[in-house]
Amino acid sequence: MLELDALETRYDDFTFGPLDLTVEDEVLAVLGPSGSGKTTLLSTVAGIVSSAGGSVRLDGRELTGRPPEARGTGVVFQDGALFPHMTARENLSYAATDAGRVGELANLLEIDDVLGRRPGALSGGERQRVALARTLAADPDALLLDEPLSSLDAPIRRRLRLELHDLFGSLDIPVVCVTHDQRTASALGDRLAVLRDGQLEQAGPCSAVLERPATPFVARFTGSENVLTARVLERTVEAVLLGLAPGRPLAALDGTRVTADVGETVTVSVHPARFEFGRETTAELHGVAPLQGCVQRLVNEGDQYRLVVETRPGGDSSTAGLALAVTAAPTTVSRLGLAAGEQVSLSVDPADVNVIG
Amino acid sequence: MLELDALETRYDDFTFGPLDLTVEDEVLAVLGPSGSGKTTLLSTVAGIVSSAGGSVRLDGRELTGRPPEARGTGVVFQDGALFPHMTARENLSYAATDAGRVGELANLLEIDDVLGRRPGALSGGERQRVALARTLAADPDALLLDEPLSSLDAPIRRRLRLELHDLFGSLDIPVVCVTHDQRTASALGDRLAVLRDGQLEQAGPCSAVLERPATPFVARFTGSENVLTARVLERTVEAVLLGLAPGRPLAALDGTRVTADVGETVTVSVHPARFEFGRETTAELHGVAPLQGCVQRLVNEGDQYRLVVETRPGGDSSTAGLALAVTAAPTTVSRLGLAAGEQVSLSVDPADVNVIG
Amino acid sequence: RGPDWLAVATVLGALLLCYYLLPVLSLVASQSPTAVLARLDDPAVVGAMTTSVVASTVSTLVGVAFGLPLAYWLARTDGRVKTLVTALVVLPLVLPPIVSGMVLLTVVGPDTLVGELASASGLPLTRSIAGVVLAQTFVASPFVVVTAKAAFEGVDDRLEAASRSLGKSRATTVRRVTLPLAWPGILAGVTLAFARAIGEFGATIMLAYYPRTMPVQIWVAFSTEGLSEAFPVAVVLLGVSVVSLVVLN
Amino acid sequence: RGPDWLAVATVLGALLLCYYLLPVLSLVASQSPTAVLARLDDPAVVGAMTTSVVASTVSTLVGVAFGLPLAYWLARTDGRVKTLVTALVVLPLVLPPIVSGMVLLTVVGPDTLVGELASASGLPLTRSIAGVVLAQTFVASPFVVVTAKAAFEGVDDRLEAASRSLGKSRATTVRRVTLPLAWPGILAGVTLAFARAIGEFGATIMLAYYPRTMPVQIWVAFSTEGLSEAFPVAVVLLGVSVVSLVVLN
Repeated sequence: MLELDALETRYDDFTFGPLDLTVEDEVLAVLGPSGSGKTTLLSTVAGIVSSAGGSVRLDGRELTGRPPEARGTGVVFQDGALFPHMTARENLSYAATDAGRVGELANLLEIDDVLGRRPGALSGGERQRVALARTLAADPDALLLDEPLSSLDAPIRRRLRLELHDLFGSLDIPVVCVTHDQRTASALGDRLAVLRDGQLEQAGPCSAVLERPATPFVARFTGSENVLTARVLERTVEAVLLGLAPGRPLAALDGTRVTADVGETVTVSVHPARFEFGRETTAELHGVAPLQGCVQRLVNEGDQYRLVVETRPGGDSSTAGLALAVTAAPTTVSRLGLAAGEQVSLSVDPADVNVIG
Repeated sequence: MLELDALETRYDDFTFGPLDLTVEDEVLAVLGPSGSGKTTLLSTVAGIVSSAGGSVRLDGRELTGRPPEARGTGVVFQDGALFPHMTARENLSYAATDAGRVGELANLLEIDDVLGRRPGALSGGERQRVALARTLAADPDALLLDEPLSSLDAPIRRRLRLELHDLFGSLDIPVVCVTHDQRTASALGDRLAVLRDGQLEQAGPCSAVLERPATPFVARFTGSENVLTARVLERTVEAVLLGLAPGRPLAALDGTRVTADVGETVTVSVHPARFEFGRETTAELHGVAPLQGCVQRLVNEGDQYRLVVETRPGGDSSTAGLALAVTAAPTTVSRLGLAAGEQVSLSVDPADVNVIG
Repeated sequence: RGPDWLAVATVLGALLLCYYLLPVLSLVASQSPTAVLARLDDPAVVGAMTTSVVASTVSTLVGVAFGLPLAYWLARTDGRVKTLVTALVVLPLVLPPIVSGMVLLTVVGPDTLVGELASASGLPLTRSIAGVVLAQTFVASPFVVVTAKAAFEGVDDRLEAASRSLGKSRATTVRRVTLPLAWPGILAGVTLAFARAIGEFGATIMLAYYPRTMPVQIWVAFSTEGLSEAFPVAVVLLGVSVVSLVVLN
Repeated sequence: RGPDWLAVATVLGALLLCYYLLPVLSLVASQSPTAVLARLDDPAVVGAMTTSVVASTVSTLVGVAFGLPLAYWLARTDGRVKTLVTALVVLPLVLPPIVSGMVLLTVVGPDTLVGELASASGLPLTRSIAGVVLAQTFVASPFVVVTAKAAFEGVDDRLEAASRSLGKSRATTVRRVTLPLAWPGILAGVTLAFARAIGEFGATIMLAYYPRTMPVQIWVAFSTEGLSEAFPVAVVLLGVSVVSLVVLN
């Protein structure tokens, strides 16, 4: 178990933390934009930069103040940081506490064929595998990874993502994996922490953070692009009806999820992939009539279509339109024959409406 | 119109081309893995590296052999390549053929507020906007972009992708945009060219390349991960029935699309997003019974779920399983209650089966 | 566990630093300012000062004018030609100064073709300020070339490519992009070259014993009148070097 | 359009190259191998050769042993201390060699405390090979420090971080990661330092006129017997330097 307690690091123009975080023998994905302190977090835990305050404990051992070599924290650096004057095998042997593990790890990570090569002769994916094997060869008590997939081409990234998912599951140590890519974070992480400007913005189980972002920043950064101001239209003991304008309901939520009174507004977020499509239907779905809108743009992004749908919450053309970001699977687009300029009906499951507050 | 005619560039250990390509006043997205020669293509067209053979013509003018400054090819370099000793405004003024355009372009690209800053004080997104404005200030006859979005965080990338799409549409010059990201390529490109090891693997309208990849490499690189060997089960004048094993049909295609005879095999590809799901249904869809399979993995990637579905084409447990990569929208996963270990039925529209040959 | 290498290394490094520092402190401490100022009246000292400053300035300027183009070319070239030319530029740096003086004598000495032509036209190349400049340029200008080459190499060549694809010629690009960015490095090279020129002794004494530069004047005072007579001149030279270097930066 | 700057620059650079190349060609062409070989019997020349090679080797080794730790520390430090110490290291490089000799005399000269102690213990620091080594070390070792510092800075510090997070101590990391990667740069510095040491003239002549090094021997031959007598010794020195440098690399 890795415990960070009010951990803090200061640079000339940047303060990281104070940050509290506990990582069990699980994978914590740390997501944040560039400059949010992701690499600083890893460097501080590994002792590569010294902390300005707080403490780090690993399996109960106090690490604060110890040099990097006495911490047992294995780091996989961005782009590998392999020793360029050594072959892949020498890189592994250098790190190995037990020479017998070199072959075993080479097997596990499928790098047997490239062990004789220098890092300069390895592809990006091979470099990452060798770097990971090297770190594991030192038998670390915690594994820290800095953007392990960011420099890889898409097909290799997809494959390595699945492999890392399995590998991490088989390690019984805390794993912290830092990334700016939300897809990598959610694919690898058991839990997810979102950093912003050196501060922890939200942390929790992966699905909780993705489905219930606590701030507009987390919502936008994890892909829930539609951060909307909704109004409480009606309220009963069990349910509360939210709408984007009077008389235009968005969703009927469980009454416990919103405390605001009728007429007050709350901020909600909806992920673009969570809308259900219809063609000009007014039949109620999930208890309310669908939103009607016009497809302003329809961009093929290969594995999905990205739409901007303009709805007129006021119901007539005099009110300002509200642009919703919506994505649709290719099968949906072809089934409904969606195209720019056409009318669509959008429904959203109340469970997919996230109340920020 | 930009015309490349047998264009070739040689390095010590890399040969680019010979390559023929014509770009009208449209956006050509060039997609390829790292090392495939994408940047070499731009550098050769812009005259930054000299070609070993072939020719480049722009609007009929012969460019081959001319220095970069006499070509009229505006390049937006990866990460901007802004002059670090000049402010954003000075960068624009340096390039501007007409001083009046600086303000106009600053307005267009929404960088008015940062014009007084040096590149070091700009965010990644601002740097790209300034770099683009600087290139446009020189009033180029063709626009070449090298990975314009690759170093940006996801929310900014999504936004700039839509803005670039509109901006490129308003320019009446050839635009070549090089990227390793298939989503950026398909969102920006009118046409798409795929490079591999310095050679053109496939080129054509964006949707044609995405939906009808001509080689297994293009299929995998553009996301059609399922490259399968299918067998011709039956054949009539109008239709041909493809299957993964005797008696297990995959899809009934128009007879003109496959020339192979009954019993012969063809290579086909199916994009993971193109499967339609059912729960243990045997009802025919698109004319054939769905494939039955078991969900081996189910990974939440945030905006979609990634599944590995193992089908047993032989129908009994003695035959080897075939792992299909499948993606599903979150709404589909929750509607069907998909989970690892459960049985699903997969159907595919014959139009979504791509015959490679 | 072996010896504590970190401690050993620290002691070694600190000792070297002291070795650099002590003599300078000692020199400054041992000289009374009045004795130094008194020697500023001596016409021999004033003449040597003038010769040194003028010749060093000229040879540094020559090094910049001729050396920057060479440095830029080296920074933008590759392959065997680059290796050969770089070796040639480094040659005067590794050549013993006294040997440099002698090889220059074989080209511009009084008995050579060049030397005779120059003398006949009234501009003798030895025992003249021209000789001092020739000696200093040979020995000091490679510092400009080597340092400016590194500075030019440090300028991302994508910036030059960007400038040219914006329609600017190579000359404009160098003037407005490359030179401003390489400037700090070039200045360091100029500083080194000036310091080397004003301190030049071995080559100068071979090529131009007269007019005396300050290093030659120090040697003459030392060998004819002893250490105490040479000291004030040395402090003056030190002062002139430091002031010039501060002005340069 | 203005003048063709590209052509002007090319001419300037080429002229400077010729200025470096011509004297060397001239020297090699003007000397007959037999005259050079004949002087190899001269005991004065043999003695000077021995002194030069031994002293230069020792002072280069001293520079490496003491200079590498200092260079490493400088490469991994930041802020004002780094600036100050770097300035101190550069000082002997910009100090006129003759002034360097004088400042060393104020510390280790015969009339100083250090000098008297050393003489009393039978190891005089002036007019001895120890004096030559002291002079050469002061003047040449900064080349090791400056070049090795640049080489150490060129080693990505993430590689050191990686090594240490793999459980290796700082000493092991430096030995197995940093030094091997910085080696080419360090070797260049060692070469420069050796060349500077074997060619050292100004400081040596102040600190140790005897035992004569080759540059001093050349000066003596030149000033007492003229250019033609000094020439063969200069060629020998050139030969010794070139051979040593080739061996080093």
